[in-house]
Amino acid sequence: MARLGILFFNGPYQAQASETVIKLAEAALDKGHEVRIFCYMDAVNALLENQKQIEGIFNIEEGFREILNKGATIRLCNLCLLVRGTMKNCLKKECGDVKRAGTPDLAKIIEETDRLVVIC
Amino acid sequence: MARLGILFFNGPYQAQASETVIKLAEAALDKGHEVRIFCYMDAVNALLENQKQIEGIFNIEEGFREILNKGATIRLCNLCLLVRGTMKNCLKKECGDVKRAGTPDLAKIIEETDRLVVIC
Amino acid sequence: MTEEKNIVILLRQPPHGTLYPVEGLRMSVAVSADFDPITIAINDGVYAFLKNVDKTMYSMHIDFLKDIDLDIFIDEKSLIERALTKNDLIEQVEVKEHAEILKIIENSTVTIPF
Amino acid sequence: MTEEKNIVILLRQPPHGTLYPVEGLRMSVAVSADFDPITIAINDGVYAFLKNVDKTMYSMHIDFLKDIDLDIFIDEKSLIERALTKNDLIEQVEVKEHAEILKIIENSTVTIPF
Amino acid sequence: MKVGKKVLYFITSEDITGVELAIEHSDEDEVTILLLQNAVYFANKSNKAVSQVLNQNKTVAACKEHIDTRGLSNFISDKIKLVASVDVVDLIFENDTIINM
Amino acid sequence: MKVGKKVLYFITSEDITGVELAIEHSDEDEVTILLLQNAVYFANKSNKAVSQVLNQNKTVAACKEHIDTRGLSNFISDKIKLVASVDVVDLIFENDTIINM
Repeated sequence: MARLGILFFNGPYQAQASETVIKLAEAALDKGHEVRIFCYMDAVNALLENQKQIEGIFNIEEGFREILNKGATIRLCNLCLLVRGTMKNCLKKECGDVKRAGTPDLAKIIEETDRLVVIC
Repeated sequence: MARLGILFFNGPYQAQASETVIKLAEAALDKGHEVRIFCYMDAVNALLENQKQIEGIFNIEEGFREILNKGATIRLCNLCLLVRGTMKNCLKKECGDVKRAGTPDLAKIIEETDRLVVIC
Repeated sequence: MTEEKNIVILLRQPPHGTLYPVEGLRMSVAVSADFDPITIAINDGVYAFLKNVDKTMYSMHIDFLKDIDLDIFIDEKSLIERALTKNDLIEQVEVKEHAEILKIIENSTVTIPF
Repeated sequence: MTEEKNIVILLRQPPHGTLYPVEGLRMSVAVSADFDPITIAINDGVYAFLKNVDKTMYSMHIDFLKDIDLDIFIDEKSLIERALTKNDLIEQVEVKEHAEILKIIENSTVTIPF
Repeated sequence: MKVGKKVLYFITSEDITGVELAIEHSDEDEVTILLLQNAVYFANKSNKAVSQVLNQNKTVAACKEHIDTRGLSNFISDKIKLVASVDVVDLIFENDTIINM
Repeated sequence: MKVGKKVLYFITSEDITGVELAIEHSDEDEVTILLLQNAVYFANKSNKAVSQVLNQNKTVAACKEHIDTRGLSNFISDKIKLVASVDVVDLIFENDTIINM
């Protein structure tokens, strides 16, 4: 039982980062670890609702719903959402422990986890 | 009087592309040229509504509103919007000639413009 | 409309990790309705055509382009730099010397990089 | 909570064209509430600290870090590769030999690259 | 093949390949390389590919605003032509062919 | 300074700098380089930096799924340790320090 922090920067689909984050988080959760994720810059858009399921494409929204369901904690950079106009379209509390946060929350994640990995 | 086609791939803020597109389009429109823009991949998110004005940051939404106002034509890759879950949050017809389109519309832009530039 | 345009779709990024090559091939397919685009892979773009790479997202685009007799060319120099050979690649592509690749790009009207 | 952690914020991308260095410096400021992060510029990241670069988006972060006595180190090797010298940079940063930069990174608990 | 057409390498990405292709571009054409966005860093005097192009009969231009924002004007060769943002449009239409990179 | 700590270079970007830093990393530590995403292309036998690390007393690992998806298994050195996606987690916790790149 250890605590894993994950930070990433990229939005969904264009880059592999969000898929890697989901798979790594899932593996950690399945092994009984705690997972805390911080979405910075474009990464906040990985948590948008209504990402359409398209055959052959790994659905990022579903992936995040699943790891939230398994207990992952997800924090979204507030300012990053604001500037991108995507504040109102993120996954809601009903999906799990996902909420908007400031950069100091990343400091908290670094402090309270045993390892922090960054997925570029 | 010539016709300029512009294609780009990147979303707003993370990369400079959308700002470059706006400035190039504006310069072309001011010189009396016609401008047709195709937003592919993450670039579709450059046209989202409610991008908050933050001091020191060039507001991409405002920039696109301005060039639409000056007569630019903007086409947004339909599938790219769908998969990202941002279909319903784009600038509306009232802002100018902006609409969803398929990739064949880029072929049309290539055919009907004198030069095509790609902003990476 | 205007004079005939030569379109080159240039794939320069690796096939996974980003959506670029997939979207580039989708673009080749799309413009093939109005033009005869030439698809060229250089640099890490050549990795998209390895025999064993997962092509789920783009094999239909390759098949489509071949069905309508459009060319997919691979830059030999990029292959050599990566210690790859023609035999490592799928049959639907054609390896060309760097000088020939350059000539095709030089003669294009529009080059679209992915 | 746990033992003291050494945080290194690594700026490796140029200051304009992407938001990475701006966001990296913002992160240095943010974690400075709980840690003493060291900010290091390598590769094109060193361009962020040229005297004449437009720092509108991040000069307040540099000032903040200096006000609370946190270090911003510049990799000398990266400078030399770009034909730049110490004199081309603002005063708030300190140029360090590559070996020293390596040592700091080696001794970090967490390195966050931007 | 038309001889003597005007070709513009329109380079907006941090990928030196566009400059390398331009180096090998046939002398029969009139070649201009335009550097924009982070590609303007290639204009740094220490860049070998751009130095090589400057020694050929080719023009290297860079977007002035993008150079200025980055504070690079003291670090680039005098041979590089600075083009104001608004004049990039003219350069695009003056050339017959655009090679985007 | 603790001697002999275990350090993981966790490389997920297409930037070879992480590998280059690892080459120069002190011998006192036990160094592992883990390549993920497009960084797995560095595992190609023709890559000089990775070959150099393999000749040092350091471990180079790559995410198996990311190698397989890219069809690279025939093109990488036998000395590279393939790590299943689910086991990446264990590697992270086995090391004392993570250098993300």
